[in-house]
Amino acid sequence: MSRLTREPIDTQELLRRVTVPAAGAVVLFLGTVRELTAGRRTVALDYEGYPEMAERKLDELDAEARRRWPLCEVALVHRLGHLELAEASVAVAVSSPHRAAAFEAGRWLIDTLKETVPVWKQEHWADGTTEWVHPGLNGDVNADCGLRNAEPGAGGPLP
Amino acid sequence: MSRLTREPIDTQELLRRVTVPAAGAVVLFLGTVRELTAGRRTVALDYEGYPEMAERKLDELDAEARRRWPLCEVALVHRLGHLELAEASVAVAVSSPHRAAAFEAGRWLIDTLKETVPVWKQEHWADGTTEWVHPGLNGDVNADCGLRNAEPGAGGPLP
Amino acid sequence: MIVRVKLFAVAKQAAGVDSIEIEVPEQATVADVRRALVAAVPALSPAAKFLLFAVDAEYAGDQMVVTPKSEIACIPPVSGG
Amino acid sequence: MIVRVKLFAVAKQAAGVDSIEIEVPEQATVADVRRALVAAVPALSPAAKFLLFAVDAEYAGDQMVVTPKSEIACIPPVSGG
Repeated sequence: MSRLTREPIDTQELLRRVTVPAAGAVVLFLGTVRELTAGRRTVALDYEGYPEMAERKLDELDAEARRRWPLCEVALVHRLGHLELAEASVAVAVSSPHRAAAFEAGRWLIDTLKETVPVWKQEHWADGTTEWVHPGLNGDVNADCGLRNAEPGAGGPLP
Repeated sequence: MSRLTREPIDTQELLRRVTVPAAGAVVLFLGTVRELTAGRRTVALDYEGYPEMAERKLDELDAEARRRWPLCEVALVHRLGHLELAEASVAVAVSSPHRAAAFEAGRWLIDTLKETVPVWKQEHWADGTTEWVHPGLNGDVNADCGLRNAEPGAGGPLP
Repeated sequence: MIVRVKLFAVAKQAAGVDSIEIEVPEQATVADVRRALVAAVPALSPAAKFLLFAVDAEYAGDQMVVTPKSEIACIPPVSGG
Repeated sequence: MIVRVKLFAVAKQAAGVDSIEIEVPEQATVADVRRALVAAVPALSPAAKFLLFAVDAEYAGDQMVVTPKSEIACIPPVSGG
């Protein structure tokens, strides 16, 4: 089961879904909105996605994890929209007869999700600025593009 | 926070407890009652503990995990008493700024808990027999002691 | 021919729109789409080499040929999770 | 002297009681307690080398000396989790 949602992630529903009699181990990972990143303070995040592709990618991750490990159930949810501090942006829930597979699959799923699923976060810093986060690209391109310190909703420089 | 309980484990309360603004990653592990073990079918488990010592050991695990990893919060709960299939016997919840520490600490906590905390499980097999599980000792000593296939509540052979 | 490219995150912000129509040669590849996009949105040029593209909701290599019916999306480095 | 030993799981099942009083020498060690327990509950003898002991709710080595006031517990291999 994988999906995108704009509502708070219902962790109880995910745990119910993966907790089955064939399983002896359940691992739930939540990515949550952290206040401090490299010393800067976040007040909120916005997540944007490319929904058709993101859901397809989540389905592919689910299938690949089941190929790699003896899993009972897998549930992947990514939230989009505006999130406050400590809210969960992503949930990975897996169950397996034994815990080694559940931990390994959970770790692989979140690592791979973060590399491949077309979802982006925008930091709302405490200083009032916002910034789209693009690993490998921030700190140079955003600045070069004049996009750092953009006001929320403002477009960057147009041609 | 660590404790023993005879009630169903409240996973929502544990998640609320560890989900804090300093964290970016939450890992929850649940050990659940699995139906099949080495081809034998379980219908239920009973857990017994040495409460004073078990709670002390859980507190020690919490403290040691915080020494080893940069954790925000740790919550450890072990349930005692009678558990049906798919119920959770143990919960390990940890939060950390980053996911590597959360996964590693969660794995270490459950692995070490299973080795050191004085709690024991009794299998209720589908064939009507019961058996205390003692790693390294089952399959030889239980049989030798005439304790395998004991009826529930019955004492073993007395001197 | 004209193709439409969906834009997200910094690319959407740079362009000020969530999709853009650009002119590319017949039999254009993803590489041609990248060049045309950056020509249309010069603010993206420092990011050009980091921009991936998806065709019909799947990552596509630079050599993939697109058509006016392709669903093309510009995928800057992802940051979900 | 008489010491009381808490019993759990297979040890409790073998003895039929959840704690047992056993006679050990003055200045007895955990090793002496193990011997006396197995003598009192012969069904436990195949398990003897697997039985750990706790004194005052902490794992105790074979050389630890116990007193009649010690809270002693027999800890068969644990299986929580």
